[in-house]
Amino acid sequence: MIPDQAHIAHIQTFHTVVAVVLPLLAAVINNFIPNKLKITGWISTIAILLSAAFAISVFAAVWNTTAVHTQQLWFTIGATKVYAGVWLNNLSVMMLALVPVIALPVHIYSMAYMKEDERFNRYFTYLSFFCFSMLALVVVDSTILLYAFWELVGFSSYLLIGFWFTRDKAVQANKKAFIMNRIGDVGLLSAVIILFAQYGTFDLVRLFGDNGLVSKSVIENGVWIAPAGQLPAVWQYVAFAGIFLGMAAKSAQFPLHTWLPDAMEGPTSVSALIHAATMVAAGVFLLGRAYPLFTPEELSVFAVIGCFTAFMAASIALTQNDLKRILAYSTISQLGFMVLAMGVGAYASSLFHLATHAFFKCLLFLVAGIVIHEMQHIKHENHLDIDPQNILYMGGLRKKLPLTFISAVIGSLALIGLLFTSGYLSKDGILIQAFEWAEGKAWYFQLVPAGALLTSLLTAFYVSRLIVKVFFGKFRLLNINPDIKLHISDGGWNYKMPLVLLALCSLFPLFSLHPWLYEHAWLYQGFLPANHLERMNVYHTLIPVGVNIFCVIVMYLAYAMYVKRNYVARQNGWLFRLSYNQWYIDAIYNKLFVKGALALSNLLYWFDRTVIDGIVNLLRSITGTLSSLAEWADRYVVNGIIYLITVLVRRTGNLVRLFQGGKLQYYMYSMLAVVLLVFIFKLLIS
Amino acid sequence: MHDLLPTIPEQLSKILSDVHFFVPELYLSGLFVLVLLADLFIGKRSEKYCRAIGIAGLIIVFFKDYEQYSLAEQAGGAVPLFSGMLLLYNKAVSFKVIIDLLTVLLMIYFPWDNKLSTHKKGLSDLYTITIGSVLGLHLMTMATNLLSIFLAVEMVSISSYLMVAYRSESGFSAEAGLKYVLFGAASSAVLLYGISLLYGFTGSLDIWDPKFMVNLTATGIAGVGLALTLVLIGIGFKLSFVPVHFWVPDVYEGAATPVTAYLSTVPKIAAFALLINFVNAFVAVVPHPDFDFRLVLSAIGIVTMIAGNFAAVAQQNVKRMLAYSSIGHTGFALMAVVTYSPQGLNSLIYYLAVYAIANIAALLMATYYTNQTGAEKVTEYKGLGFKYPIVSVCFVIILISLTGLPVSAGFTGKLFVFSSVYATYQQNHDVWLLALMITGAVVTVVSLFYYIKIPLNLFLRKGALPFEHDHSDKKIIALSILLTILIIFLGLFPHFLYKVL
Amino acid sequence: MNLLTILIFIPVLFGTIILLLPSSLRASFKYITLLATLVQFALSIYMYLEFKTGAGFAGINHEDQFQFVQKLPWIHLDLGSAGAMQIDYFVGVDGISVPLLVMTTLVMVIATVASWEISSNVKGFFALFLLLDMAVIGVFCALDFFLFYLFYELMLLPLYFLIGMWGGVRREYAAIKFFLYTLFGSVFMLLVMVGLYLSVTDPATGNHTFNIVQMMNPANYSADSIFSAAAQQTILGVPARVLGFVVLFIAFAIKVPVVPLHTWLPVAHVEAPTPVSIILAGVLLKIGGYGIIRICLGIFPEVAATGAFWLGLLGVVSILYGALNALAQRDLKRMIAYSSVSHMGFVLLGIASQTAEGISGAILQMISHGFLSSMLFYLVGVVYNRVHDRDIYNFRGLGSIMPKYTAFVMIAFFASLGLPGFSAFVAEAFTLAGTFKSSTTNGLLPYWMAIGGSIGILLSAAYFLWTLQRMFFGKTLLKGGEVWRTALTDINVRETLTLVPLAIMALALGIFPSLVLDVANGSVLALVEFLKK
Amino acid sequence: MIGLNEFLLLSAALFCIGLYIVVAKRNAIQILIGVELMLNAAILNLVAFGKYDKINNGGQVFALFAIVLAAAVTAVALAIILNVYRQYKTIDPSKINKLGD
Repeated sequence: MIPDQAHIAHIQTFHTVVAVVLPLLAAVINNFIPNKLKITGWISTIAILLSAAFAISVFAAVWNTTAVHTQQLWFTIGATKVYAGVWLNNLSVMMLALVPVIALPVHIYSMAYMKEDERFNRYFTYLSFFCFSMLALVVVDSTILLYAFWELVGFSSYLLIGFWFTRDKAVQANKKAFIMNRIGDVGLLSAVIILFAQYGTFDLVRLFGDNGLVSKSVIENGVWIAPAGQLPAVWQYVAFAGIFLGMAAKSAQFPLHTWLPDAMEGPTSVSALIHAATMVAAGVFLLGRAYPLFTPEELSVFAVIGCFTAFMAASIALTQNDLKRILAYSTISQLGFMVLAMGVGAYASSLFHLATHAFFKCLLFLVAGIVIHEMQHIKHENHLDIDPQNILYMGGLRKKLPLTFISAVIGSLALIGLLFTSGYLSKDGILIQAFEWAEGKAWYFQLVPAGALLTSLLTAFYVSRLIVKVFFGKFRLLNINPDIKLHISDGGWNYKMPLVLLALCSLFPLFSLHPWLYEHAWLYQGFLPANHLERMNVYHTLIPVGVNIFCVIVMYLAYAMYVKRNYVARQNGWLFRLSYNQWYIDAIYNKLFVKGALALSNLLYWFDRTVIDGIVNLLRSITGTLSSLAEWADRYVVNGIIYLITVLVRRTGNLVRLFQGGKLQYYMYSMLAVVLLVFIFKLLIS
Repeated sequence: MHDLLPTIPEQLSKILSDVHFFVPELYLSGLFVLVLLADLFIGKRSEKYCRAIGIAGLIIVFFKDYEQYSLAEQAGGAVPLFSGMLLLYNKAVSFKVIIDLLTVLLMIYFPWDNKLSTHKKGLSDLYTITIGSVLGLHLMTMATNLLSIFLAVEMVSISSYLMVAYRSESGFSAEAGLKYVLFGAASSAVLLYGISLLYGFTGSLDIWDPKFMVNLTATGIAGVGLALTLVLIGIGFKLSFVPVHFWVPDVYEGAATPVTAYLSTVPKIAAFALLINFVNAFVAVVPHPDFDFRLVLSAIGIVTMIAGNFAAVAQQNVKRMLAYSSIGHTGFALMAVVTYSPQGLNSLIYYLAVYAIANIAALLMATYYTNQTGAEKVTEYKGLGFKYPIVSVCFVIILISLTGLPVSAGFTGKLFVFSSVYATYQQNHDVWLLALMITGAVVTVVSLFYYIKIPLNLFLRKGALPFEHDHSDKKIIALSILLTILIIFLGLFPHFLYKVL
Repeated sequence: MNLLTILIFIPVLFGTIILLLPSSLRASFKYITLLATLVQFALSIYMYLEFKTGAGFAGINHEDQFQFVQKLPWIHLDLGSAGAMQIDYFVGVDGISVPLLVMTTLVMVIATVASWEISSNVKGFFALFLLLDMAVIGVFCALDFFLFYLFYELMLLPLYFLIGMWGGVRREYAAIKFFLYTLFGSVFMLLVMVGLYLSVTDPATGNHTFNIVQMMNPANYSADSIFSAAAQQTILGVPARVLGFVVLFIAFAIKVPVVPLHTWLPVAHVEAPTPVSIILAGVLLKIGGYGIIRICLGIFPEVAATGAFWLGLLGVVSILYGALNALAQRDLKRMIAYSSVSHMGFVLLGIASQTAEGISGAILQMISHGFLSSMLFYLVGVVYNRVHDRDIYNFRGLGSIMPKYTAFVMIAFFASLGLPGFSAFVAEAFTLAGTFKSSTTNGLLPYWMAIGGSIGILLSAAYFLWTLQRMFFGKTLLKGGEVWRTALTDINVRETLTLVPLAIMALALGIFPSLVLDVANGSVLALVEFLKK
Repeated sequence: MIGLNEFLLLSAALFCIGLYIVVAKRNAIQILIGVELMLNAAILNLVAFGKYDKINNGGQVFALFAIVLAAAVTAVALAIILNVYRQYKTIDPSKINKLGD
């Protein structure tokens, strides 16, 4: 059987590599296609289609069977051999399949969405390049490669956020995104280096695989002991912190989340794929990969931060008016759920939620894209000066965009987590396990499940607000200008097909034939550890039922508030302002870090010009060269003492010349004086 | 008197037998008379002939030097001549060879300077004086008796005064001459007084006389210190170290450029030979307990390096700048003197030789620019590099050598000097040697400050005034190229010169 | 004829041809220079391919393991009581110098192409250029300290004139500053060199030798010599070997440049013409790094070990200080100059770690920076040639009018900020890995230095992205208005052809770092092994 | 009896007077005279000490040489001073300072 297995591994590896490389190939080809020829969309789409096919075949072959690990020597540095290869286990093949499956509808959608853009080809080049990086990220088997592709997805995200590079906001946003991600990258890199120093390898399998080196190391008496070698325990925490930062940056967790809402400046299709479904999930994926590293305390950090992020983002989403921003905050919130799930030990649920979230959030973004596209259409047709993304201008679109509306509803329900949707399955699992985790722990740990529960309700509210404002009521622009013509529709097949596809995937049957028991979901089961606990307590019934009921109530509340106008929210309370201003986090960062760094750099530049260079100029002044240089020193060496020294030194330099006045007898005097002085001095000391 | 009579024949025969060790000097004396006579008899067109005779004669003297060298070798390396008046040893001959060759070079160069060649009385006398001066220099290299020291120094001094003041129609030249002669006369008076004191303390004029050192050691520190200081002032006047350097900038600037080239090189080399002869007597047998020559000369060396180089930085006149730089070089060369080692002596000779070549070349090119454009200040060199590329490139290379950067003879010279000082330092860990080396390194950087001003103006700045195109001076160009190649060659293969020293 | 010798002296040959040709043929000079550099490049590639790797060919402190060796007696002098002085013409390469050689020759080709626009005094320019070329190659090949020093100093003069004659407005100042700075370092190096050779004897001949390889063997030091490790002599109360190390280190640190000896660099870069900037950043800075590895570490290993902390500290300070300064610049070229300071800090940090990863990383970083900084300076030159302005604030939205140019700028910027896939990433990552590892393997550097260095990676993203955003993105807005807009044409074929090889090299080294590492590994391991003793 | 000490004192006094004249007088000829005094001081010394050096008579011989040389120097110096006077119409050294920093 062993050769057989090797054979299978060989084939699966090959298929994986093909699936990964195809988008890269498409990107390379697209790069050389002239702008007039708009065939790049098809090239990329076909590539991702084939890639999806290969990925699914690999998924089918590897899911729930033995993991495949193949590697090849990449380079040798010193005595360390660095390998490159693929590691296919349930986690990676799930991601491997998920990415192209989500990317495919986005590609199709993009062909229509970006049709007008003059840099159409460039767009698909970038998009394919992203797909390549993302696919590679999930399958590679070494920390160094993981880090490499980790940064490359960030880079392609940078390119796509700033795709419309003439827009200042877009460019600001992509710079911010990249730099915030760089913070995470530095963290991750530190972790990679620490792990390398501790274990001497970059191999993920050897580190985190079953019986890997990480699981064999312990922290004792402040020392982090590995099978071969040891470090002070603090470096384990630093490694954790590094991974945390990496995760927080990529998955937009507090405190590094502020880039994601800004990233909405990119094309909406990009937001759907990268900033909702795939790339941002990479942080959670990373936690999944590095799971054995974390100690229970560190896991609770994840739980707390995840919970906090989820709550904070949901509370911000309540008051935002930008369609995409609301969705962005909702993404942050949902990612918070996943991180929370990782923290509470609901490893399987977390990844399950990752998968379901990918579908319905992508769907919602595509919907948003259509809405925005149509709003833009209205704006151009009627020469209005409005923000096409502002939901306050929308309303009553359900009649004009029926398919979009239905998809939106399905997506929203999944996001809220109502029965019969995929979101229900994954999210309830997280809530339940959060309660189970908190049981018996200190009171403040109880805040985690409570916060999660509260967040679910907030989610129900802001999602309802969104749907209601966009699709119900009257089209509000008509209030301002009744002459506006509405020539809008759901769009062609490029729009419709992805919506339908993704909407179907947001319902329960894809994941579980049992509509309300998440434990029955096959994806969930694929990630369960062998020794998991069966459902055992009251939470398993109480929570789903309770949450569903409350959510429906909240939804009605929102409906009542925004359509029937029964209640009017106060818009000037501090809570409102806190939420509306996104908890002021961006402002604080700007004051603290951006301004701080700039001030520091200006200070150092000043230091460089004056002090360090000043010393050098001092040395030059000793020899009193060109007067212009002296002037220079005069101007720049502000320090009075230093200036004094300069003058003094220049004087000494000229001392010799002082005696050289051209008068002969003066020379003789000088000579005599010097000789006598020296002579007397000599006599005195001897 | 009667006591002396019996020894007279013996002494006379001794003197006569020493004469064959003295051939180059005899030839020089003959040459002096010959050139003088040629000037007298040929009349107006004597200039060329005097020059030709002088050069040819010096070349013959050069060969005689070689014979003298082998004679000295046969006689065991060192021969006292004329009952200890002179000491002929192989290094002294090396000094002489260098002096003779450099003088040949300078004799070639003399009439190329427009200012000097337009002197109404012609240059014949100058050649005569030069030959006379060389004779004095020869004696200086060998002098070991206080009398011969004084005689040699005076011989050179008097001819130098004449050379400086040679261009009697020029105010500068006269002024320089006046300063030189008065300063020089005073210095030699001081020297003589010092000598008289030494004579009084020891009762002997021969510094190698055993009783000289014995009696000197018995004398008190104050007396010895005073006497030696006075003597050092006299020698230092020729070497131009601090504090007896004051005459140097004015005299070098005021004298005709070839004369400056002569003064800044050849007498200096001989003066170093003299200093070594003098100092050797004090350190070779037993170092004098009270008077530490190493300390004194090291301190002088350091101060001289600093004073010369730092003062040069502010100079605008090229000749004056080179004058200060020559003071700096004196300080550097003193470093090799204080090693008291044969290796140090070799390094010193090498260093002085390449310094002299480079300095003569530099002044030669300064002459070129003055001839062509009248430029004497650095600022007047603006943009000349593009007009006279060949000479300018040579100038840069020569300056590189003077700074002591590779690839040039100046660098190898510096390397040898440092090596010898280091070798001595390694043995005795004398902190003064270390201080000398560090100062030497620092002033190298400082010297770049002023040397670089010349290439800076030649190449980096664009000239303001358009100069009328003068017919190029092919001879100077050729000689410059030759010297430049020599400098580079010695930078790459120093052993060709070092080995024969 | 020995290949290395040919490689070193080819430029002189061609330079002589240029000097002898009349000025009327000045149009051909650049082609002659290009030919020279291309021949050199081909030769270096050949040597790279022929280079044997493995433990038996590691070089470092084994004279017989060097390759392409030529050793001719040159200056042999009897110094009397002090012994005899032996200077050989001794050239050879090992795994540390070969990659640098290939990089240098390629950068030289690029620099030649970049000098296409030089129009004044062409003869002088190319003659000096080729002289510089020779000196630079010579430095990397020389194994005799005297020869090394000769080449090392020989670089100064051509550079002085290249900057001073063809430079920008403040060229005089820049040239003098550069010259004095470097000279300051090297005169003291001369003192140490003299001390070293007087301390070392060649066991075969008994002469005092300048042979660098023999200086690495403590057994070759005479017992009572200044620099003998056993004798433990002091100079002015400081251990002599420490002093020697410090002096040599300062000399090379000026070249690298290490903060606070870096202030010549921004000025020199800003004022130098584009090809000279390329050579300065691409090659000259590496001579500093190379010198530290070959000479400081090789000759004073035990001092390097005790002083590693300070070296590492200087490295980290350079990284951060350079990056922060880059962030404050308005002048594009100045910004890049400071970024060089930052990037070269990694080299010092890696070397200080004395681990295989760190030193390999440092070598890779040198090579990577060689290509990338050449590219960056070339790119600055493109804009400057067109409008004679480099102020970042005077441009906006160049991406719209110069798309190809912007693409190359992005490649160069992202490669420089350490984007994976490009060479700088592997280099910096392994430098940091080596730094971190050092604490456990040899205990030289504290852990936090690696973290400190990695912050530099973050800062580099900040200044490069800021520049990109400020200058290339957004709506086109130029200080010079329409005049500039017409002047700012996208890059032409020649410029593209220059940039493409650099970009390809940066990419190739990022994907296949083994191109360098395979050659260097043996030597690096030998060096680390040597340092451990 | 006039002893050695008296000679020495006299010569020292002569030397100092000469030195004073050299540095203080504003006339080149006077300076020259000062130099002569200094030289004579030294010569006096030599002759005085020569008393104790009967065998070689070095001091006496030296004195003769020194006198001749002093004369030579004076001759040269006077010629130069004459020439300076032609150029500058003065022989005050402090007024002849075209050369100098």
